[in-house]
Amino acid sequence: MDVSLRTSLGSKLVLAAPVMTASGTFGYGDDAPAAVDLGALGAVVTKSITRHPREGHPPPRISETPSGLLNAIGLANIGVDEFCRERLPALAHIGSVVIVSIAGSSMDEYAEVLSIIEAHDPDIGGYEINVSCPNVAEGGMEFGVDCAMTESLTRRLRDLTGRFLMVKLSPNVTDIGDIARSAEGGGADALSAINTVVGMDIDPASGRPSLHTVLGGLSGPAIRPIALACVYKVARAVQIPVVGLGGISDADDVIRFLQAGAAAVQIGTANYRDPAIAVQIIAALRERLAGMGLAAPSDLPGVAA
Amino acid sequence: MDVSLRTSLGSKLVLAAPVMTASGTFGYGDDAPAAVDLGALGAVVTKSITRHPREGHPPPRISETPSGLLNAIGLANIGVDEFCRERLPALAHIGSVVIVSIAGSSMDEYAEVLSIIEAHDPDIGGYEINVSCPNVAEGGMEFGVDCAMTESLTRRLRDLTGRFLMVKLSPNVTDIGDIARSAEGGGADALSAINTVVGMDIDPASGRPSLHTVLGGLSGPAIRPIALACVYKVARAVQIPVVGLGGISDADDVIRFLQAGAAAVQIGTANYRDPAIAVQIIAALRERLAGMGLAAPSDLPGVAA
Amino acid sequence: MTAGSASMAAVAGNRADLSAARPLFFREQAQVLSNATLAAGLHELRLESPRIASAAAPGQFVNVLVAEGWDPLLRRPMSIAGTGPGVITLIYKIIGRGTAAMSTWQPGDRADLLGPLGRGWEVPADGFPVLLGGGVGIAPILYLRQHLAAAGRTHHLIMGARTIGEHFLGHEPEAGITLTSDDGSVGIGGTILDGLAHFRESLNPSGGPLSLFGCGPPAMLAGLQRLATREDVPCQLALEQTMACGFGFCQGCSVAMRPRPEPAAHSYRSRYKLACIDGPVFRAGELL
Amino acid sequence: MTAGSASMAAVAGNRADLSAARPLFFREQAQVLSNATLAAGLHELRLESPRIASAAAPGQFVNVLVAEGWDPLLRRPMSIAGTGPGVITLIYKIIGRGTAAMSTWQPGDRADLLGPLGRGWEVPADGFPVLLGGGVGIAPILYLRQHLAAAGRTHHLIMGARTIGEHFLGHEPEAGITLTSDDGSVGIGGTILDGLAHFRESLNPSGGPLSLFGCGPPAMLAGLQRLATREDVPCQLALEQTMACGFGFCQGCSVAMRPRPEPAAHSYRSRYKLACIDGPVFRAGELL
Ligand SMILES: Cc1cc2nc3c(=O)[nH]c(=O)nc-3n(C[C@H](O)[C@H](O)[C@H](O)COP(=O)(O)OP(=O)(O)OC[C@H]3O[C@@H](n4cnc5c(N)ncnc54)[C@H](O)[C@@H]3O)c2cc1C
Ligand SMILES: Cc1cc2nc3c(=O)[nH]c(=O)nc-3n(C[C@H](O)[C@H](O)[C@H](O)COP(=O)(O)OP(=O)(O)OC[C@H]3O[C@@H](n4cnc5c(N)ncnc54)[C@H](O)[C@@H]3O)c2cc1C
Ligand SMILES: Cc1cc2nc3c(=O)[nH]c(=O)nc-3n(C[C@H](O)[C@H](O)[C@H](O)COP(=O)(O)O)c2cc1C
Ligand SMILES: Cc1cc2nc3c(=O)[nH]c(=O)nc-3n(C[C@H](O)[C@H](O)[C@H](O)COP(=O)(O)O)c2cc1C
Ligand code: FES
Ligand code: FES
Repeated sequence: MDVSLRTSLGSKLVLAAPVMTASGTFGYGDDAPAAVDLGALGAVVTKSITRHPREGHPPPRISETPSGLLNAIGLANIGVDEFCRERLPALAHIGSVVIVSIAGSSMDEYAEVLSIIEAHDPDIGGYEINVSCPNVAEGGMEFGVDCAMTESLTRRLRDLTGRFLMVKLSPNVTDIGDIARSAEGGGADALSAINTVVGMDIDPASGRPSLHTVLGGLSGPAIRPIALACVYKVARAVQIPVVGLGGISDADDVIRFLQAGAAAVQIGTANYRDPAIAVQIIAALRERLAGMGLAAPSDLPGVAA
Repeated sequence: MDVSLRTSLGSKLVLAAPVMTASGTFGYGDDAPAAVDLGALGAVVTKSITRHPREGHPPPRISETPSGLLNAIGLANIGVDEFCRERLPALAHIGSVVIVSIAGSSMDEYAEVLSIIEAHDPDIGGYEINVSCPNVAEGGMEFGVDCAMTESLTRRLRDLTGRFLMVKLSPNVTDIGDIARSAEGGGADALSAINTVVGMDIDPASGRPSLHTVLGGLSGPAIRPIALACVYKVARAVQIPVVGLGGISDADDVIRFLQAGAAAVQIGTANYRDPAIAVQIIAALRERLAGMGLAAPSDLPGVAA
Repeated sequence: MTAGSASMAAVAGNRADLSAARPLFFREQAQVLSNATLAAGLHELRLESPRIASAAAPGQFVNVLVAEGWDPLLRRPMSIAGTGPGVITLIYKIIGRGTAAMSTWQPGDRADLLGPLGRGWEVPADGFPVLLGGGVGIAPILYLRQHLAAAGRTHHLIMGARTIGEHFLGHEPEAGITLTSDDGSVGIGGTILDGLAHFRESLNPSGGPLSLFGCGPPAMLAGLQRLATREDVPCQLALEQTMACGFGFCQGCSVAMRPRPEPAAHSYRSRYKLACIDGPVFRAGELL
Repeated sequence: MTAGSASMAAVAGNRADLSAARPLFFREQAQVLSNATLAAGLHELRLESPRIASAAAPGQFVNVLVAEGWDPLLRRPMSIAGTGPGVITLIYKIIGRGTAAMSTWQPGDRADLLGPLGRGWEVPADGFPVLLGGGVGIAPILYLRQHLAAAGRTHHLIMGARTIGEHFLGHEPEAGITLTSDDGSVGIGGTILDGLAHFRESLNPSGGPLSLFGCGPPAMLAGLQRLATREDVPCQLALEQTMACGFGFCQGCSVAMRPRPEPAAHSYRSRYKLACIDGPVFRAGELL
């Protein structure tokens, strides 16, 4: 059985495979290890880019939990100017679609970052909007936990670009379906879910929090069931494609997310075990689908079936 | 160093140790295995009791995930009449404080269950209110995700009993501190956090959800960082004592929750590995505190210190 | 890590219902005596586990800890396949991470067990016992056979597998052992149900009353259940329902029951019973 | 489970900065050759790992997979303690579940490694090398010593431990080995810093220029850093920062730097550097 992994996310973006690497877990794209066959990847999502370079939070920034990883990196990144100057030119040639992740602490910052990139008329697949950032103007409340803010941020950015625009949802909300509908209403082409789950750990010997910031974001296999539930809910709430992520570590996990309603997935924390894992997962996915006698991921029956 | 584990949760309840067994993971209290030294436990929280017996959900009801357990038991329980008739008399003699967990699908149901138990003037430590139940009247929205519903349900039950009244919070909300303040405002004596996290899994081979109900509740070590963050936030939001739970599996975990601001903890999923685990954890906690040169759990420094 | 326990901690079991006696079970750090391949895909694990061995009855199971860490989280239920003085035997198939971990255990290693758990076979005084074990479902069947043999009760064993390599006994119908194989490579070609039909025709042509005991894959159990209902033959089936605890605490191992006319004492356990304390052995007639 | 990879997959490393060459690292399924106790609390693991062995330099490390399942989730970084033809040696201390799992590995088992990772020691042409290793921090120090010995460069090794049983070399100051012990049971009584003071007084009384290389517990590193700053002695320190990836992807292993006057090329990596690609070896003077 010949399996085709080609996947479109709406009309603006076609991927070689429904598997990307997740923001913050795979560098900028051009700095990926040479032996990772980037051409096999559906897309690389860059580290989130802000207006100015960010040092990130003081150490400790990471801590291991049962089947999970807590982090509070604090969006350490080179800033949009250096990104455009030193990275963007190379990104056209890495052989994979690049999706640029954008972050900010005010609507203006998001808009400015996107506009600066757009001004370079870059050869990229589009944008992912990281709305899990505290909105300084609104007293630090995250954009992504409020429907109105999500919708107006999305609309503002929508007006600035015709490219593929994906909003990445936070799971730390009462009703992720509501937020998803707001992003769809604001004009998003797709949604990705989920960003990390708020968590915390303490070193029982010292009594100190294991992260400098006390609270951090939980990722890895521990959150896979939470992510899967979010993707299932989001896929039922909206008409646009959903990209699933959260703890995906092998081809079986990819199949789980596709069946829950995702059109594609991203691999995050699993990259830390092996930077080539996403490429391996894509090969394994192809084999699994062939073994099931399916010609394409879209032939997988959904859970509702 | 002589360690005293005696713990008061406000003025109405004193526990022999700051460790209880969690609702739904340890039967009714009188049916605990004989070799579990119930007298060593701080308290036993019963399975949640509803007005009428409930069969629970069809199988499959449970499914294992990385370091976690998904369940959708559906509040299978004997109902309040049988509970009062056949269990309550025995519960006075089990040697441990018993906290009765109450659930319902309407405010009236909660109130009725509590009133029926109160009418027996039972020898119990008090009540835990499981607000993670869909409110049928309000279209299935959970009581515990809405501030106003949480407050009025708490107040309604507060008016029906002078006993210790603890509200068990759901983590599936945008701001657990808000809900905590509502329960405090409604007159709760204490809060417990957390109930299970909404999750889902799929068997990739068959494409079928691994629970009959599709969505279920995630528990176990996987959610410990999420629970710890919730306890930390709740303890900062209210003045009343907080009881922490979620993935606690050993004495180190107990110490983590106490340092995050909990006055006591509950053990849930870990009971499934060994029904005597809570008793063992209490012994280990005593040893750990002695080793740290502390006379009581309250001498543990909080994370803010 | 689970808090360490003494090597044997007596733990009295949850009662199946109010009138029943409270069964005792133990947490025992059993020593691995041997762990060997029994047949293609089947492993036999012998454990020194004196408390569990002396308390166990055919049809009961142990719940086996397979990980030191928290992944996998749950114990793995395994039927007891037989006992000797201070010893229990398990027969298992590698199907996932837990059983793969079990297969690495060496003699001298310790296995953390809870048991004996569950309600086993009831052996009625009448009816000729026919024991039917499919694949790894053979474990509780072999233990029942050991019990019947010790009691001097004649019986017949029918074992099914896909092919000869998965069998570890010989096809000796006259000595009370019928084998079946899907590919016809040994014994009766076909399923266990074909084996049973053959037994009734050739070895029990008089049609004397039988008492059936079955364990195996879902399709086999469903076939047995249909046959037993249709022909009104007493039949007990041992189920393998996913379990979180194994001793009645989690309510996770529910098994749907055939609706009964009379109101049940515990109405919340009339529609669904718990495989771990009401079973794993059920009468074919009560199952939905 | 991580998707299986061929036994050796070449993976080109992340560049430390735009101007630097991109280092190569490998994922290699290394075969355990031996795994033995070296001294009280110290284990030595020898691995056949030809790709990593031939690419490694002193001060670099490997990232070791310690679990098949997902708990623990992360690899464990371990300094390379020495290489032979096709072979690398690690020296480790059991401090938690990951290192406990490592201690169960038997000859013939496979260990899944990523490496060589990190930026190792720089050996300046001038200054007499004094190598200081405290506890398990000895590993990268021994590898550096192997390198210096092979280059025929004289040097002095100072090893610290709590007590004699934790040492595996002899106290032979004249042969270039000074031991220290907290309890005075062997060598110089006191800390590594006492050992260094003793070396400077008795073996280097002329006060010729030194070049210090240190690895060990935080208190030792802090002491060395103070001394190096105070007396302006060239000093490199190998840090053990918690890591999620080991190759520059997670930004988790940040190390706070002393503020510098000149604007850095990558301003986001001037205040914090990454232990895994900018280190684990840093100059004492650049650390905060
Ligand atoms: C009372 C009882 C007695 C049992 N006796 C035996 C026995 O004697 N010998 C034996 O080999 N096995 C027996 N089993 C089944 C055994 O418990 C499972 O094979 C084991 O739990 C699988 O663990 P794992 O980690 O290897 O696989 P997992 O990684 O947990 O599972 C791998 C795959 O198999 C599926 N699976 C897991 N458990 C079961 C199950 N019980 N039934 C069907 N599919 C399942 C999973 O959904 C998954 O798709 C018994 C089960 C019960 C409830
Ligand atoms: C570049 C580098 C090189 C290293 N080289 C060696 C080496 O050669 N030999 C060796 O034995 N160890 C070395 N380490 C440390 C080693 O990685 C840790 O000991 C190991 O990860 C512990 O894993 P574990 O699962 O046994 O313990 P865990 O269960 O992860 O931890 C147990 C306890 O130790 C603490 N801990 C974990 N890692 C560290 C750490 N890096 N520093 C301080 N405390 C920690 C944890 O917070 C926890 O409290 C090195 C670390 C780095 C970053
Ligand atoms: C160390 C780390 C850094 C991350 N940085 C970002 C980021 O900059 N922008 C973003 O949108 N998500 C970031 N994430 C979140 C991941 O992209 C992903 O949403 C999350 O980790 C869940 O997926 P996983 O379990 O596969 O890792 C980061 C995650 C980790 C672990
Ligand atoms: C099988 C199962 C059944 C549960 N039933 C109840 C219940 O009836 N009422 C309730 O308030 N919580 C119930 N819970 C939630 C637990 O009490 C606890 O809040 C949750 O599992 C998190 O703690 P843990 O990780 O220690 O298990 C149940 C949990 C499990 C796993
Ligand atoms: S397995 Fe927990 S009740 Fe049966
Ligand atoms: S450990 Fe991931 S960047 Fe250093």
